[in-house]
Amino acid sequence: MNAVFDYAAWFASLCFVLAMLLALLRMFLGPAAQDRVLALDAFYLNGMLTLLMLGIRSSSTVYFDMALLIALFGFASTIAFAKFLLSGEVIEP
Amino acid sequence: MKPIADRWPVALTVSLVAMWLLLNQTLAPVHIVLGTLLAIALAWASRRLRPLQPRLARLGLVPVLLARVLQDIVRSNIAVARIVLGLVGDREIRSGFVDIPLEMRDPHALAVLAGIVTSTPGTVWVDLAADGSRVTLHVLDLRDEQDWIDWIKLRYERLLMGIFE
Amino acid sequence: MEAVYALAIGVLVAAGVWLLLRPRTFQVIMGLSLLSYATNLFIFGMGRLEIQRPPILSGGEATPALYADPVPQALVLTAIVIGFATTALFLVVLLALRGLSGTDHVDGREPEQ
Amino acid sequence: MNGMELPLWVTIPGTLLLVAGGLLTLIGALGLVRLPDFFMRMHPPTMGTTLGAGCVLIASMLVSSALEQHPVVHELLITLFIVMTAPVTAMLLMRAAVFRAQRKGDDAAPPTGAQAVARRAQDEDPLVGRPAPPDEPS
Amino acid sequence: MTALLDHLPILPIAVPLFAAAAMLLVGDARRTLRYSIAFGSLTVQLAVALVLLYQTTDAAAHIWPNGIGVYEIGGWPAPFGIVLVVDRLSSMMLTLTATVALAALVYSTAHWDRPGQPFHSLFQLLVMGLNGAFLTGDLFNLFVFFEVLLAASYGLVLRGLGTARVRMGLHYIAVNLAASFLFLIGVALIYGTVGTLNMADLLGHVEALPPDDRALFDAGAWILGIAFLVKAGSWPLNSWLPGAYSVSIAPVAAVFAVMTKVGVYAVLRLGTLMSEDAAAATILGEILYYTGLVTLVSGMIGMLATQHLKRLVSYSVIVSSGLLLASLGLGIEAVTPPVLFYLATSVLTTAAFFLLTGMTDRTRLVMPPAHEPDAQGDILPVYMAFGVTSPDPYGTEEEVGAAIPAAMAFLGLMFVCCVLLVAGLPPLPGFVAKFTLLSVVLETAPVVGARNAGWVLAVAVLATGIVSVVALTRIGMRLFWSPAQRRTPRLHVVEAAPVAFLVLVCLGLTAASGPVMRFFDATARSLHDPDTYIETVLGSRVASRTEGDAQ
Amino acid sequence: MLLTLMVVLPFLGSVAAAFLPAGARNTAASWATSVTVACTVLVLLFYPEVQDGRVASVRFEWLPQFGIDVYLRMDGFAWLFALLVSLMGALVVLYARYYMSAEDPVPRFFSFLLAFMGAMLGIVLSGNLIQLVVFWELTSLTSFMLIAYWYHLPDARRAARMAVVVTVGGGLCLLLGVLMLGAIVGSYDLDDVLAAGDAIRAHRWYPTVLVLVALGALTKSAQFPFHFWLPQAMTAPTPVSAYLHSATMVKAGVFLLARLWPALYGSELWFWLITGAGAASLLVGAISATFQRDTKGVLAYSTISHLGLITMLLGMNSELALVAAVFHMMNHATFKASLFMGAGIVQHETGTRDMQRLSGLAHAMPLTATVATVAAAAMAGVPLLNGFLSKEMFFEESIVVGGATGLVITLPTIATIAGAFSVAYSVRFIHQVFFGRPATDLPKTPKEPTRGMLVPSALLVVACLLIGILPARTIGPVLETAMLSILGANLPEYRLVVWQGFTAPLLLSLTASTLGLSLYLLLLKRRATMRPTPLLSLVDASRLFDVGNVVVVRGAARVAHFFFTRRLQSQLLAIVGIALVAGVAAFGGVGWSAGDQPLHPLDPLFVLLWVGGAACAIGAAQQAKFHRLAALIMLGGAGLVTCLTFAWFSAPDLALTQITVEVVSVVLLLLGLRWLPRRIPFDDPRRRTPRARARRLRDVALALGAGTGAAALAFAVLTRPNGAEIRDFYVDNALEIANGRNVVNVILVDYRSFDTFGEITVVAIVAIIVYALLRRFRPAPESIDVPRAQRADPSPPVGVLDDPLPRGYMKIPAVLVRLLGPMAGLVSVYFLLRGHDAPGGGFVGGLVMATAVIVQYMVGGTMWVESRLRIHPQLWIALGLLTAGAAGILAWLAAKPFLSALSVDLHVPLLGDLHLSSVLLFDLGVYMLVIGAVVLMLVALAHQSLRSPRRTQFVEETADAQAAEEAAETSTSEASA
Ligand code: NA
Ligand code: NA
Repeated sequence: MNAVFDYAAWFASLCFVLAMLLALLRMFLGPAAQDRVLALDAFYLNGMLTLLMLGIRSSSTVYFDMALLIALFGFASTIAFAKFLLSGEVIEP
Repeated sequence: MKPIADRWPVALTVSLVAMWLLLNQTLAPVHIVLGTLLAIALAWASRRLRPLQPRLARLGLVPVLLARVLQDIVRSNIAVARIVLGLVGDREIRSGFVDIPLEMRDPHALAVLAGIVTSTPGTVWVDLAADGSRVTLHVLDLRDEQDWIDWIKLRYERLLMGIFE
Repeated sequence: MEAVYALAIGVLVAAGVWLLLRPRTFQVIMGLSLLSYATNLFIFGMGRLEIQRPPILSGGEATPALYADPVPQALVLTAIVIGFATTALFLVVLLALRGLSGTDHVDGREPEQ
Repeated sequence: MNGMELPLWVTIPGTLLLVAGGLLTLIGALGLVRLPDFFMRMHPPTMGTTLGAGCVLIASMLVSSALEQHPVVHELLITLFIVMTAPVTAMLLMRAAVFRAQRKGDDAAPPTGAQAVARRAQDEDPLVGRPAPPDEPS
Repeated sequence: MTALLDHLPILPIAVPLFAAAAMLLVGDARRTLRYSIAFGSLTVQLAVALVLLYQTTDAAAHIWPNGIGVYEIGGWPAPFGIVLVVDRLSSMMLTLTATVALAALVYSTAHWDRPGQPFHSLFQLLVMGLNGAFLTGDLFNLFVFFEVLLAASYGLVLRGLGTARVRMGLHYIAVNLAASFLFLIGVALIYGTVGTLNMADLLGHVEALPPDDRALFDAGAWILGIAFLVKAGSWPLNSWLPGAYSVSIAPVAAVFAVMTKVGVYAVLRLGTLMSEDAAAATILGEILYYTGLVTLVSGMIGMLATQHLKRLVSYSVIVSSGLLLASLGLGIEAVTPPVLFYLATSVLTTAAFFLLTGMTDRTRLVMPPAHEPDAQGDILPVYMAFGVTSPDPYGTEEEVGAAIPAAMAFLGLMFVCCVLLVAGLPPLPGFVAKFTLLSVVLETAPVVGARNAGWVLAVAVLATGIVSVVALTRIGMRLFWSPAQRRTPRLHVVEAAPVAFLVLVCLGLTAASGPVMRFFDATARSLHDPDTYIETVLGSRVASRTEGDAQ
Repeated sequence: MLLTLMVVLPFLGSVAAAFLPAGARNTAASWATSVTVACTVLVLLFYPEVQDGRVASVRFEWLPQFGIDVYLRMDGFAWLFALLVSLMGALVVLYARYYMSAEDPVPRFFSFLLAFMGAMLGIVLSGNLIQLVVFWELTSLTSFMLIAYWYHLPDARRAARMAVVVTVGGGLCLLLGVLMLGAIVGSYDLDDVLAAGDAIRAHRWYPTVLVLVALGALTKSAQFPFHFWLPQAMTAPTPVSAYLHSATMVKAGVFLLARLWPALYGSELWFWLITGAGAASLLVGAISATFQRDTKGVLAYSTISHLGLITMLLGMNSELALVAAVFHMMNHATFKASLFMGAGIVQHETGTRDMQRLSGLAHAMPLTATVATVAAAAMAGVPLLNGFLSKEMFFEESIVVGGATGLVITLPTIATIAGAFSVAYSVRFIHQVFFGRPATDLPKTPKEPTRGMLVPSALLVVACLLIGILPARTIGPVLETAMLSILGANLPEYRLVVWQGFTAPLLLSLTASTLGLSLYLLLLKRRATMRPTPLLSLVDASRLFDVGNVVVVRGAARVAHFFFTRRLQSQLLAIVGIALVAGVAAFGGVGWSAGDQPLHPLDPLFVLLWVGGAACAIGAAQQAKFHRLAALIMLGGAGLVTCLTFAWFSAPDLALTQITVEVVSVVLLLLGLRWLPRRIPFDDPRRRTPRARARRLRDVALALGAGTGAAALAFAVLTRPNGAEIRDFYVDNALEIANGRNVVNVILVDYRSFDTFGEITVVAIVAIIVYALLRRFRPAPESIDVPRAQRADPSPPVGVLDDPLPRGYMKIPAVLVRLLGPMAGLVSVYFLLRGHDAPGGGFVGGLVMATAVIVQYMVGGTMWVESRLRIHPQLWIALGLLTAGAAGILAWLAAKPFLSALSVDLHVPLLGDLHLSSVLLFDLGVYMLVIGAVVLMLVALAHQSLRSPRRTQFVEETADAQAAEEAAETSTSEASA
């Protein structure tokens, strides 16, 4: 059964990596800046999931912290970009 | 004398202690003490950034809310997946903005609502009117505006107004 | 894996060097950022690649060969931090140059040609 | 992996959750690429954020609990943070998109509600339309 | 007391660090306090450096038998922990640094350290970086201290702002960032091949490498060497130097005179510790020699070409670097003492000269700003939250010290002294340095004469003298003797005294050439005897390793 | 000891004179007189000690390793010259006291004059060649200061510079020559060198040494072709001309040749080189002197000529010629100094030196005329005057040596022609100045000078007479003492008598006199004496010098552009290119090869990951020019992939740090982008030129080369086994000794905590700089306004101070992010505390905390946040540094080295065991510092939007900036010439 689980884990990882690539495609295609930012956000999220999968696949808990950090602050760069697009600066007076 | 929740963010402090224990995956006394100290310190340090405290009236409704949200998330995930994969037959997908009038004013309740709307694939929170009287959503598969207004008002607004205020 | 890793470094270095040689300050700072990724990967690679062997001791007794080489990791940490700091500094200086010289050319003036 | 045999109560639901989570996320990413306009593209990645991530987190909890021999639930924190931060991202991106779309003329903006938002914005604005922020790549 | 003596080697790093941190806590207004801290810190450093210098001499053989002191930071022995190594070379560099820094610090109080800019903190941290670079016995730690001193120097170059400074500052930063990448890659390769970072530990491992691994190590060493050459101002990696040094304010440029020597120091230090292979040494020597020679020539050409005194002094820094590198490249061991003497002199000289330029710059007539500063540009950011009340970081102009009479005469005298120093003319020690160098080169010329390298170098050294005279008389005459467009500046004792002090130190060097040269002889012997260094630093480890090999 | 005093006294006098007030003319003169007289007396006292070839000496150890002591050595020859220098000094000082005008800063004059005298005595008394060169260069320098004494005159400045460049250059050649002599002989001591003449002549370096020494001597003695500086130097005050440029300094060259004569003479090269240069100078000087308008010009060229005569004699490889040379050195010094003084008197009293205007001065100043006439007669070689004697010896030697070297005709002819011209210019000098109709249009009415000016000149003339009439009684013994000290046993027989009978030399002398007189009369008749020198004026060496100077400077400026680029791109290109070459060169011997370590099996996921990563890197490179935001986004992508790679290969700490740094960097760059006005993509025609394309192609090639190189290096290492011993040590001891499970963290805070210490210092430094820079930051005018997007918004999203929440669209984000704040804080502490055992640590913790603060700014705006949250980032930085430092010093208490870990295990009831360690304190310092630094940088940038007018600036500041501006520009035009 472990083997099946391993395959499933590998498959999920593949899905996330492919999802990253798709996000990247959107990042390259644009066309608008917000598309790219959205793509980066998706890229980060999928990166986080890939990290979690590394943790699951290696039966290690050390990857949890990285995922936690991405979950906590992955949005910071996204909203910085969004604010830049929206009001021309990241931090208003 | 105001209730203590107005003077000290009790809920936040408790959640922080819980978070600390969760982070460290322990119930050791050292960590309970340390977590409490940290929680108090952080709540104190951030008190001026959070002048408004949520008033949690009926926490018993929270499980109901969670169940509804979970249900909606699963359902809309499937719906959006179908749309993305083109499994919707010949129907043309019409997306658009919906204005939803609101009675709820508590910012924390609104924040929770925003979380729910965002977490549900197919809907995105766009804007809240300056006076808080209505919220604009963007809906991926907009068939009938009234459905969405009902969805918010009946399924969540009332429940949230019960939990907060 | 090693080849992919080395190629990754190569691509980052190539892109970084290309940007480093560009005339616009923003290009240079991007180049420096890419080069710092590349350098960090390079230093890290000097400990060789180990999969699923983070240098975090589990049991009481430690067998060094079972863990990834921690030294390059420590060096990279220092390098990341210093790289971040210098990027910040370079950013502010390039902003100051833009403000003072009116151009974002690295030489503070547009090349005459 | 790691030579340790996971119990069935982990592997069976774990397998299902991982496959489901992976597929959902992948479909979400596909939507990001396939859907025709930005506003529509905002929606599918949420699949990965919510159910996709949820599945993986539950699977992770199962595996960790099995490994550590006691219930491990700290993955809940990740869920908490995602739920708290996703609305912020979405709101700001949407807002940015609406105004940028509006400034370009309404050709890219979606049919119905967008006008309402745009109208309201114009009512509030002394100036018609939003001028460009300093750096504005397309 | 004895306990503190044990910790002496760390003080040149710890003292400026604490001073800098303490000064960050002191507000802008409390200038005297900040100055006292800075002054106290440098005085202590000078004292410590002198004590360390003494401890490395044969007179103090009971303290460190080989003249080499090792301080194991964190209590971890080499090669595992980072060790500080005090030997004659490093203690000499420490002394030079402290001397120059003290002079520059006193000088800076005249009006260069106005509040609002963290001048004193950065200054202390720059000195800390220099001291650390001279003391550390670990390759990566050397990188860290390079970064410390460079980071501080970035801030100090930019001090005063203005378009020119920012432009040159940007170039300076960009070039050094690129060099830092090379440094990292070099160190990484070295670790990747020999598996150690301790300088003393390198040689043993290098010799054990198979040839193709050795090539990898060499690649690392070469790339590392390029990073050093950038710092040393070697052509063609030195285009940043004249710009960056000449836009820096005088006291900063003076300390930068030491900074350039860090690159030379690193070459000197690591040259003998990386390889005992004669063939490799020859190649290294030839590269150093030719690089140095071209650098020397480029510096001379720069000196001839420029009309600006500070720029000229910057080119003379390049000349001295070139001379040092070329001499080291000759591969004659006997040349090391004169080279060290030259190094010391040229540091003091250049520092004095840079300080002098700060005063001569003021002999020009200053035009008031031609136009009103534009309204937009003069809107400054406010930092209420940081406890800063005034938006203007420059306080009111406040004269420090008393003005000295006969300002022009003093400037003229000091200028002449500096010219003599730079040109290597008697009676100042530039001459001693040059003739001892040439003396050694010529004595060994029959031996190494096959390449004519010694001759070429001798001619080049003499050429620097005449070029300096040609270039400096031109500028000096315009500066002091052109009747129009000059004003007599108000000089303050705190500005004049440091220059005079450095010149006097130089005179002292001439007078004490004999003992000084004896010290450098010992330094050179110790440098060319890496085995003693290695044994002292690694201590019992060497013994245990050889035992292990035997098994 | 007295010998030392002899040299030191003038220098002490010089320093003392320098401190006299500018107006203290008499004091300075008296002081200088006493010093010079004292020196003279000292010299005289030494005569008994140098007789009969004895040598007085004193030696101080100086640089024994290089065989150099301070060694003063006085023999007869040195004594003679010392007497010349000090006595002449005394006379000139006396003269100068009256000559110098009251407006001149006289103390400075005497100060330099005394310093010169000291240096000259130093040359004369040096027993060590290096020491001789030291004093040699000192005379050049003091001469420079004296020539430029009236530095307001452009000619004086130019002349001074010319003189110093020529003589210092010569001095450097001499230094090299002397060094080679030292290398040949094995000693720089004069005694050893003089004794090693045969060895020197036999050495293969001999020709080089000879040329170098000759260059030194000939430049100093203004010999052809380096003679041009001397006439220019006549802009100096006349006492200087009399003293330096006739009596002493120019004699240093010939002194040196005589001094080293035993060591160097005797070869054909010596003859041709020295005699040749001397003969050329003799003729050129004599001819030119005849055609000068300037009185001092005549004297200057005649000096060149007479020094040429001496040089010729020195080159003749004959002992008698050497005697004649030394004799003539003395004679020339006496009459020429007297003549200079006379010329100075004339200038002083009439206000001009122009011989066309001067005439008939004998009426107004008969005494002066008499003295000058006698001196000129000595110069012309009239019998009963000293000049006659040495000239006769010269004629004789020219015949003898001419016969010996096959120049039977040539040498005597040269001597005769020169003699003729010498007579001509001497006669002309006296005739045109003192005789004829008294001039009427002179600037001043001529009268006899004060006695003080005339006496020195007259005394010298008396000496001329005494020597001329009674040579054997006066100069005889002294000369013999001197010659004995040079030649020793080789001293030839010679007689100093006025009448030697009708000899060939006398014949030549008569011929020369006749020719000279006829020549002068001819020239006078044709009014040709005021014309430029025939032929010789066509080649104006001083003009050539000027032209050469300009050419050198201009050329240097042009070449400097090749050596030093002003473009950053070229510099970076050089660095990258050289690094690439170095990297490749290292494999020159053995070639590159991969190792044989087994590879990890390829994971397709990793490949896919890096397909994305590479795309991001390339995309960022491509977009960075015009689409900065896109480039930044792609950079973020590449960063995340890098972070995942760290995670993939077992480096969780790196991944954690990378991800937090990534977030902060993006925010930072975006904050900066606000102030970088947008670049509008346009089709720049410059980009399409072939040159631009070639440049891009080159950069692409270099980039690919660098990339390939880096990849190859990395691959080569990755495929080799890791034999690092220190890794084993680190892992082995982590748990037991260092009490940590996370070895990376143990390295960072314990094993190699010193690196971390330096690293946080760098962060602190950068933060301080960024803050300081931003306080004075002037943004680009285009971006100074509030972004238009905000201006258009009537309800600002943030920034209403009294509102608990923003009113606009930031309301709900603010609620969420502010709730997130304390949670993030908790996470940051979590990472801080667990670092030692699991991924994390102070740095990551600090970054998390800083990010938590920054996101508050993002949703709340600067004003709102700061009205409620006082952060003092500098305080955090300082405390962080101090805490980390304190953690280091703590170890001293336990008598352990800096940064040693100290730990305490506490048992607290209820809580259990607590492990407290200084390592945690250190990490706490890191934590605080990182918070402070990152917040400081980001918030300082954010504050740029919040601006207020500043106060006016200061002139000093402008001056300073102006200085920097000038320093940055190299003007290529040459101002001098
Ligand atoms: Na949603
Ligand atoms: Na020098």
